[in-house]
Amino acid sequence: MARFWSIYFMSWAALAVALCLAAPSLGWWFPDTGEAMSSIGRRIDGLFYIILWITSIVFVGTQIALGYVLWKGAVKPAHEKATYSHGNHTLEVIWTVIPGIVLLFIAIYQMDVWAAFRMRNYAPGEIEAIAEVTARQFEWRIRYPAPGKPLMPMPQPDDVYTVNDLRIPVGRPVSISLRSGDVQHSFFVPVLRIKQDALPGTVIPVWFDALQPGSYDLVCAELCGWGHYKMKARVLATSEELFQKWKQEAVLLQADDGIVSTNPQENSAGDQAQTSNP
Amino acid sequence: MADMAHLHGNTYFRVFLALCGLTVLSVVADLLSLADRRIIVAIVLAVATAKALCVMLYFMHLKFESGWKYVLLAPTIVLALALPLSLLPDVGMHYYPQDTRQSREFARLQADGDSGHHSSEPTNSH
Amino acid sequence: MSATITPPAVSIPPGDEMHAVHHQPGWIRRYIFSTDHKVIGIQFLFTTLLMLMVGGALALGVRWQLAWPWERMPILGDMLFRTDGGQITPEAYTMLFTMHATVMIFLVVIPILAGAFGNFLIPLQIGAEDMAFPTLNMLSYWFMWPAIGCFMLSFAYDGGPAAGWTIYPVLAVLPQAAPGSGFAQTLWLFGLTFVGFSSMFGSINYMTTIINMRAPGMTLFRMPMTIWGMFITAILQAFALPVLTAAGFMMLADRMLGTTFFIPGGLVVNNAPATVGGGQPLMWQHLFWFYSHPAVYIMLLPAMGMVSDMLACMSRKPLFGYKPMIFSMATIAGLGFIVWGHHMFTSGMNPIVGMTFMVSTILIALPSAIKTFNWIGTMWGGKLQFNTVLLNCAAFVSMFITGGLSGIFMAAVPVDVYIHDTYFIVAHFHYILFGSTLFGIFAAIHFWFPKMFGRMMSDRLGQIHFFITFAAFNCTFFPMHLLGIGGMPRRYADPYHFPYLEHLLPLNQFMTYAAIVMGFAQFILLFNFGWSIFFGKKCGRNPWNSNGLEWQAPSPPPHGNFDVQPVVYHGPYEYSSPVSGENDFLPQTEYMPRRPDQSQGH
Amino acid sequence: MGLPIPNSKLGMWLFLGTEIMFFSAFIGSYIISRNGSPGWPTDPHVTHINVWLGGLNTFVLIVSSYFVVVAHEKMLVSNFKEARKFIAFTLLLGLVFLGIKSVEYAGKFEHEIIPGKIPETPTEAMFATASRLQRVVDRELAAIFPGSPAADRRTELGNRIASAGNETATTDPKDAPPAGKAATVAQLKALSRLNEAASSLENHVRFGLAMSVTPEQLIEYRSSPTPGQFPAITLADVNSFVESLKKDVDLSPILGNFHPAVPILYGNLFASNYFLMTGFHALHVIIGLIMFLVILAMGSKLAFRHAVVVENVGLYWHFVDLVWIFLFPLIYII
Repeated sequence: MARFWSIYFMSWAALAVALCLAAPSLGWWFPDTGEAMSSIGRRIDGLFYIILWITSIVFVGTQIALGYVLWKGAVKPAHEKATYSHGNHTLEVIWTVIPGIVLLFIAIYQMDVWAAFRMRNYAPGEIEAIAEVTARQFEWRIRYPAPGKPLMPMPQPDDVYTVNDLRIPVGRPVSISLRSGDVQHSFFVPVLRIKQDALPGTVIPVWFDALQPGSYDLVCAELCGWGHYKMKARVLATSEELFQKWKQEAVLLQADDGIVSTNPQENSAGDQAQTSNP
Repeated sequence: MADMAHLHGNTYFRVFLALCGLTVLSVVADLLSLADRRIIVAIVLAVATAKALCVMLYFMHLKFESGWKYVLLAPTIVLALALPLSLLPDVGMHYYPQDTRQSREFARLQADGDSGHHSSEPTNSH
Repeated sequence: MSATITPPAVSIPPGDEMHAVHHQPGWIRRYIFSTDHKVIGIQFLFTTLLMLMVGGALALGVRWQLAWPWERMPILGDMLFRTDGGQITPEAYTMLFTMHATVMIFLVVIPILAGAFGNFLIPLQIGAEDMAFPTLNMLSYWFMWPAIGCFMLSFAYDGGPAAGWTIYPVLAVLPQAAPGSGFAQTLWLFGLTFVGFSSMFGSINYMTTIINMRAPGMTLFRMPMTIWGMFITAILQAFALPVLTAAGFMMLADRMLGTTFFIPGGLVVNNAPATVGGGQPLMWQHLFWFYSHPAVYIMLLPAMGMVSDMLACMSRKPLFGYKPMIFSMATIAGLGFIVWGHHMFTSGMNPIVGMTFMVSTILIALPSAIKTFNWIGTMWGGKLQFNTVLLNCAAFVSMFITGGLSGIFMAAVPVDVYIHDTYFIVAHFHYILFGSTLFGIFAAIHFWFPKMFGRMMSDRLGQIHFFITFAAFNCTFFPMHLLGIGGMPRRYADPYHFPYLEHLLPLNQFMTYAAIVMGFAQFILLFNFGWSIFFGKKCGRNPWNSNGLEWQAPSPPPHGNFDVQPVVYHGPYEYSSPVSGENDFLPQTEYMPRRPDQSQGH
Repeated sequence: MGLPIPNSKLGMWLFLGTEIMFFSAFIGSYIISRNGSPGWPTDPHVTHINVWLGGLNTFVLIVSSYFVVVAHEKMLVSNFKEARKFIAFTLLLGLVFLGIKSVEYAGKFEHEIIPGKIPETPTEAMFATASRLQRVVDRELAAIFPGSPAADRRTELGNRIASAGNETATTDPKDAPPAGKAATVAQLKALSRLNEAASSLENHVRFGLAMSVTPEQLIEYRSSPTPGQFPAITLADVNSFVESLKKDVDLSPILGNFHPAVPILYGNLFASNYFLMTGFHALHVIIGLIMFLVILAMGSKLAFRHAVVVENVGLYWHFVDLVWIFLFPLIYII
């Protein structure tokens, strides 16, 4: 029975590793293609894989060690006494220093990504915000400045509004002003690897970029009430021209007083921006 | 308890007088209305610390206790100081701009500041 | 110290004689409002096992919704949500995971470790008659019941508290923010306050007892790791818990007295008038995590200590690196106070502060790694007794490795930005809190059961229980890592209406099946526990041939614990010592001749 | 094995350690909230913080702390009668402290320095003054017509004034309203004037128009509001309006204690912190007083073995004093 148990312990670790190896091909990995669609996301992914490698090696090593000592204990002859040892000073030093170095490496290595994400590159204020995203129960309200104008802290008469539909130009860093109208929410775009809580009473600038045009899911990642799960929105990344064009038309559409426009292009262009980028 | 045997009523009374004097000092510091409030803050906090030390050392007999007092109090005091200090960068100073009724009102007051609307500024006129 | 003590000329008399100075109180004073630490410990154990069932049932509710969203839940759903046709509504779902966490953390894990095992073991293992303040000890148990009452009563109001166990403002402060933020949330906060009082009484008691009531010869570095774990836990609790209690009072005042500590001005929640405000919600998060991160170690360190004791005993080998184990535990506790910010990397905190918290968080992995290596070192070359206790302890080590390694991902801030509030986090803390702590608790129940009731638990049933639980646990929680990597957020009543999460449904269903199996496997434990109290094999004082002082007392120990005042001559880990002759153990009360080549452990 | 101090004293010290953390959470969050709120109110005329009362309370606690150590000293020399005397003094001083504290609280309540109710902007202050004035009217009406429903009291007032001119109408005891506060006709008329003034103020504040705007203009504005059509109301307008009411001879007895609302930026957070910290401190004072009562209740049974009890209670009391030593400068001076 003892041998069975040591094999039992080793097999769980083997299964865990096997599952992790198989997971990407089964689709149980990062969403969509598995690749981040923003430049900062790619760096985060790179960091993730480095940590994954390090932890996998440690995991396999320690689980094998555990399995080994269990196996040795299971096959130990009945008459033998256990080794009498209170510890080993050298070993203690070794297994303090080596993990220490590895951990220090991880700590220092990832500082740069964090600094790039939140402190150095495009620090708040450095790039102009393209929109103000206000999270509320249970939707995202987005306010864009009128074409050619900067985003003002307070709403302007000619601002453009959308709900649950954030449009950004592709290929350049953009920034949004994230706010909350009621409780705490979190702006989470899994494919872009962006997450930032919307803190009531605070305006938080968040910068990111989309490397390819596309429609990316925007979800809420901080419990905000019973409808937390249904704060479904999208980030629509389009080319710069289409983005500007859409904004122009949105202004017209918003100013429209209900009388049908005589210009057919005016109404269809908004959809065009949407459909041209699946 | 034998440690406290050499403590006399006299010592206690002297400590008591010192505490009273320090209290008067902090009130006086407030009434002086110095130009720089930071000096007042520094004075009164120093006075408070001195008073606290007096109470702890003599009234609470810490002066006569053995080493355990350090083991107990050092971490406590470090934690008690570290708690507000570590909250300071986030809550005490804002990395991200505030946008509330109060912050807008404050901005308005600041903008009106030149025309003399100091409704909630310290006046030191008491 | 040991040089001055000569071996005593006393022998332990056989039988279960009462300690002369302790007269037996009446039935109610003995079993209900008892001041005897052992009875209080067992009271805590029964209560927490009951609460474990409640918390488990709530967890199954959560799992059901994730596997078969919006479908009628048999049994549990019919009981709890009869008005909704047994279907879990989104409000009910938020209540389910909030209360699951609340019950498991505040009513199961913390009280079972500190309350049940702490109470039972501390005086026995240090050779004291009882706790320093027996009445306070009784109060600490009886303060649990108002807490349980408040938590359970909160179910009755608007479907229970629904702001998560972290009760972040503004959601938890303003009643209009969610159906569950009404009176249920106030009751929840009262429950938290009562739990706080209970824990605070307990921790002061434990610290005083451990500092002042050790048996002669029981120096600090002869204490078993269990005591060290309990001691450090008590310190953590004493210094971190008041902050949460204070913050809890602030939130209660915000809810009931109109104060505005955590409410910013000008919020329009659910079309109610704009808030008056002036406060900052981020402050709650800081104050909350200032306690609740050390609380993670409060939920782990005692289990670490107990597992160290049990592993040494079941390997018949001294604990590998006794002092490094203590120092690493102390380091974990010390660092535990300065890592709370890693729960808030995405919360809008100052990124520079985030960097500091990141470094301290990564550093805390180091003492954890040292402990893991020492446990493996303890088993290495040991004469392993493959019983339920050892299996659960080995599972503790294995799960702790897994949970610890997944923690590295969270410590790295940029990676945490992605996996924060996803199922990766859920996987991580279940590996620590369930995988580590609960397996440690299972082991401890089997190990100290003979001392509590004078009978053995069935090892065969214990092994069956372990076999199923271990497999089902990993099937339930390991795939959660993959859900998290897939970007599935926590606390979603229905993730599948997001196209990018649709394909995770089968995986969730598999996990739910495993969770159901795991839930039902616990009945084996409960049956084994209940049956063995009355029909288990009777055992003597020291069924495991263990060294600790508790095994020198009769089983179960009488009021006053020891028949003679024990005197301690060496550390608790002298297994297979060459000086012990035929036996492979040497109780702490037995004199150990010093050998010139011996350097540590005495 | 252990420390050379009794369990109870060690336990007390550990408990005080937890208490330090408890109060440092309060004090810490006060400091950082204050630091994070630019424009925190410090003017004592606005916050009604009285440094003299605070200083007096500090003195009271210091004296009581001194008495406790003297009591403990007397215990050690087995002079239990003296010890009891000094504990009784301490108890008394604790009560004095609470008394002074309640005077301070009463002052705060009078000026409505109550968390969640303090206006923070001039506009909010104008609304607050208007509604305070309405509440004064309600209070007076309730005193005169206690039996009538609140909604009917204003009509009743009109009836009473009308009937006062015609004495015969009130002779029928069946028609007489339930007896309330006796009021002369002049008082009733003054109250009626106040009622009208309050409604007028409320209307002007609601539409944001200066008090000089006539009721007719108000109606005109209401039907077609144009920005800048009439002068806007300011806080100074409201305050001088209230002052003019207070100068009215008939109204001054009613409005003697009336204070127009003053906007206090971050006043709610200030009041929250003030009441929470001093409130929890007062709670600790009360618990300490109960402990002293328990010791005093032992009466002549007080013996040398209780010296450690007195010492522990003393330690607790010194801690309460310590907290106040920090609260005093933080709240009253800085």
